[in-house]
Amino acid sequence: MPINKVVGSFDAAVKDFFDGATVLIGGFGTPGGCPSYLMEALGKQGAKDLTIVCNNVGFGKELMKVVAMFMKVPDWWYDGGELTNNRQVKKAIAAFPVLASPLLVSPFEKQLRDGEVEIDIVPQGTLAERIRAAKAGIGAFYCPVGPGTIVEKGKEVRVIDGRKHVLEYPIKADFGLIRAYKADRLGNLIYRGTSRTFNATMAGAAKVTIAEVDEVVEVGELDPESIVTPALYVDMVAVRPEEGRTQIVQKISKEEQLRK
Amino acid sequence: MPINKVVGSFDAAVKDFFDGATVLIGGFGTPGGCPSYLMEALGKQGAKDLTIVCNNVGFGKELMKVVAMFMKVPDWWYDGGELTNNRQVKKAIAAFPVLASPLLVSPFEKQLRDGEVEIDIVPQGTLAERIRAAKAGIGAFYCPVGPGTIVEKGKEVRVIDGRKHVLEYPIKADFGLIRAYKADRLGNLIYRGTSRTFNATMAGAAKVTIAEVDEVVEVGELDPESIVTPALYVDMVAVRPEEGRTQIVQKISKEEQLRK
Amino acid sequence: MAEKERLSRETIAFRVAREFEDGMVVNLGIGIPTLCLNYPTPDKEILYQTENGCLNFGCNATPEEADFDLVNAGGQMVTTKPGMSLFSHDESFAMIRGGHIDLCVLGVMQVSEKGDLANWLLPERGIGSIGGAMDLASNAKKLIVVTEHTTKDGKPKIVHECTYELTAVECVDMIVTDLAVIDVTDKGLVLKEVAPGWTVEEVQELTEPKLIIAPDVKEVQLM
Amino acid sequence: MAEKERLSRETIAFRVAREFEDGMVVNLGIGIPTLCLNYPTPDKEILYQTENGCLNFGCNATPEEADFDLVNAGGQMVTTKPGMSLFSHDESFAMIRGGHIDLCVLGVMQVSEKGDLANWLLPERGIGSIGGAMDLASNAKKLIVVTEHTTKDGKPKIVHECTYELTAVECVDMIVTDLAVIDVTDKGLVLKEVAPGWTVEEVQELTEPKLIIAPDVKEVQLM
Repeated sequence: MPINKVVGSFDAAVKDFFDGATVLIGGFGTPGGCPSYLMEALGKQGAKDLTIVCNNVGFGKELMKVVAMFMKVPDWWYDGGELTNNRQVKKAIAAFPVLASPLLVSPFEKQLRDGEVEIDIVPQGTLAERIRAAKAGIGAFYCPVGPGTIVEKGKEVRVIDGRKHVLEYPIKADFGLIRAYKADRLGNLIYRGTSRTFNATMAGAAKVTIAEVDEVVEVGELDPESIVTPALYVDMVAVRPEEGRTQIVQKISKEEQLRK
Repeated sequence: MPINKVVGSFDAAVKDFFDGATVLIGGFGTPGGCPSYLMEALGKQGAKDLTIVCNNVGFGKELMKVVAMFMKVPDWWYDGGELTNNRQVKKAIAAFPVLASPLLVSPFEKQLRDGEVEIDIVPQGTLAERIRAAKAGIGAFYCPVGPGTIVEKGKEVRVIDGRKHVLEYPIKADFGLIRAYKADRLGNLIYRGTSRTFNATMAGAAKVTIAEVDEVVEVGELDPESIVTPALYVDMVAVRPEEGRTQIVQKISKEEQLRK
Repeated sequence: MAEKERLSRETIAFRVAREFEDGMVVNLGIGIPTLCLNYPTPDKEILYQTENGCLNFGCNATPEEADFDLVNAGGQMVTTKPGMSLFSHDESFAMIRGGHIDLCVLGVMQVSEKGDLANWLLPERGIGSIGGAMDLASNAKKLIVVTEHTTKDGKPKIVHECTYELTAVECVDMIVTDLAVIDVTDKGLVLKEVAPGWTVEEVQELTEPKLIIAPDVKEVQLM
Repeated sequence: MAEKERLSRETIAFRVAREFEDGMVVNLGIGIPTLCLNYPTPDKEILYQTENGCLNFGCNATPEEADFDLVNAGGQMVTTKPGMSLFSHDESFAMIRGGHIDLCVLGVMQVSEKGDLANWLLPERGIGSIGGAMDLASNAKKLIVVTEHTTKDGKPKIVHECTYELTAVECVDMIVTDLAVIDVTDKGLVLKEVAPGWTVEEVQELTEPKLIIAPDVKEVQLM
């Protein structure tokens, strides 16, 4: 049978999420690169006590109204903050859980103050490398980032070549939710611009990787030299509805500008 | 001043090689992917007591006549075996130093028998990861490959998640000689097919990375989404003469076939 | 005793390919394993990975198609295939070490009753090539090894303990030889199939460890 | 004492950009550092890296150019530039951790006389974002930090020992404030330049550690 990793809906893609799962969430805190439709579906699906692994913990729909003062906020944007609003999150492993502006206190930060969620703050590069280590079968690695700081607390420190290194372990996850641009039915992926970010890093790092894309193209249409994520890293592909696709989004953006 | 990493000749590219240097050599034992012109230039340049880091140690021109029984051998192919023939090699760190066929006993294997060179045999993936570790600033890593074998000898072994891992260190090199397909003056690189292999892994892993390419294109001609090696990993670019370029090579190949 | 016919290299490859399941990612070692490429039934879509940096390549190239820049792990030139992707060596072994290969088929010099594998050091030359075998053997989800059942001078290659340098310990799941198909289990080696014309006893005689005979042991299944 | 004029954010960025050498790979942190993008002289070709996965991007995008899929580390939309390349987060931090960034400019909350840097924890909120600052501070070949010379209530931000949570130890090479340019050396902090209208003594007064006064100390060099 021809391999076909394309699933019919975002709801179908997240139907097997379970309470207590560890979930990698791609993106970099902005609408581009965020697996928005998967986030929304996971919100509806309702799995609880999640550990989310991400660069930014997310704003959620309510705070996005304030975020709109600082940056463009499209309607379809739906991030991990809403999972926190829904009380689905138990813990975050993140590099950038807090924004400096006092106007932008996220649902996660509020719940953190109330002791309702836990945070494990990780330097961004160490976060990326720990996710890669899970994908690449590395047992642990000595990292030169963090000695003399809060990061080394409780960790083994070793001097290598005269420099202190902290022993870091892979982050093993049950699910990875990522945003890509195009896919084929085999699961090959390409991204668009800086939306590659943590998405490409996370592809293949969890037991199950689910990609949210604009379009599924015919096998052979993606240039073999340009495929960023080879098919074997991807388990499911779900396609955005038209209003969330890049071309439409850019077109609406432009029209808004022209109206102003 | 506009950045320009393109040097005028292969001789110019290797002029600063010094005795005792550690040199990464890209490729996978076949003509495609081998930085042949750089190998030839390094042979002429004459630096001695080299430690070469490579998948295959190379055949050398003499043995290539025998290799021609097994595979296509183009005139311009010049590999690390010739450095051994020249007595420039002190040690190899390699995954595939020996071919099973008794007809294909390399110059390196002969010198090894005579105690004139040393070998450090490394599993292929560990070799790639140790080179990446040097590029990526990883102090050391626990690798699940090798426990219970010759590979663990003299190394720290640690059980992580119930599995034995061997502690492996980065391979730090002075020079990296790689074969790419096209470059721009900034040093961005693309490769062609499976010739990406160790070449892309080694790009940026040594103090100085020198790329041998078919062509230098205008800045902006390489698709940002398809650049495999970003400019900052490359220090020098040297361009093959016409007879070694892919299009010519393929054309000659085809003509040879038609003559048969 | 007169030499009875054994399975050919092609037949071994054919038998191994029956283990390939639809949708699997498969890596084939040099030699007999590479021949497996020709035999899965057409209703199965298999993604072949080669450790030098390609997923979903085609078949071996004809001289006309041959391209220096598209080779398999044995250095043979292969063809492209729609849906192919290319990657560097570090990425390729991230895949392998990270457990993303469903099935690997490797040639072998010795295999022990515990599933230890020895396939790299050439004893007569005192050296050999590890290549990607250790990474693959240690980390593929399933490992099938193929071999002649005995050495050239008739000694078992399936042994209590490997005497050759090991590639990886307790890694083999299944052994396919020119005489038999054997599963490696916690309880020991289970003889599942024997070559046509050979008896269970004859296979046992050429195998060092005591084989557990599967209740439904049968002739090598080629259909 | 009446408040004397200090250097503006733009002037600080302008001064920092004078340190950018032709051909350098430069990473700019959020805030004042990002402003540096506008000021290197046109005879220099600089490759800007942003840790979210881009090398050699252009300037900040106009609303017309804006594309959700091209942002800098601060989430601001930027433009493409010929010779740009894109990569994943693991690759981006391989670059950073591996020492491939020639120069990094970061904002700072405190910096110590040994060059320790604190810039992430927001004390009033008991939490903060490490982001990429630790990776960059620990591994860039040269690190310049920019800051107001004093806190809002006039306390020195250049201190004997940081009291805030550290980002990295002994990592800062140069400090550019709204009052001074200071080199961090093995011997201590060397005051090289002071803002127009300010004296060496006035700067020292607002700085906790004893400054070594460079023999050729001068007004902040903007040309």
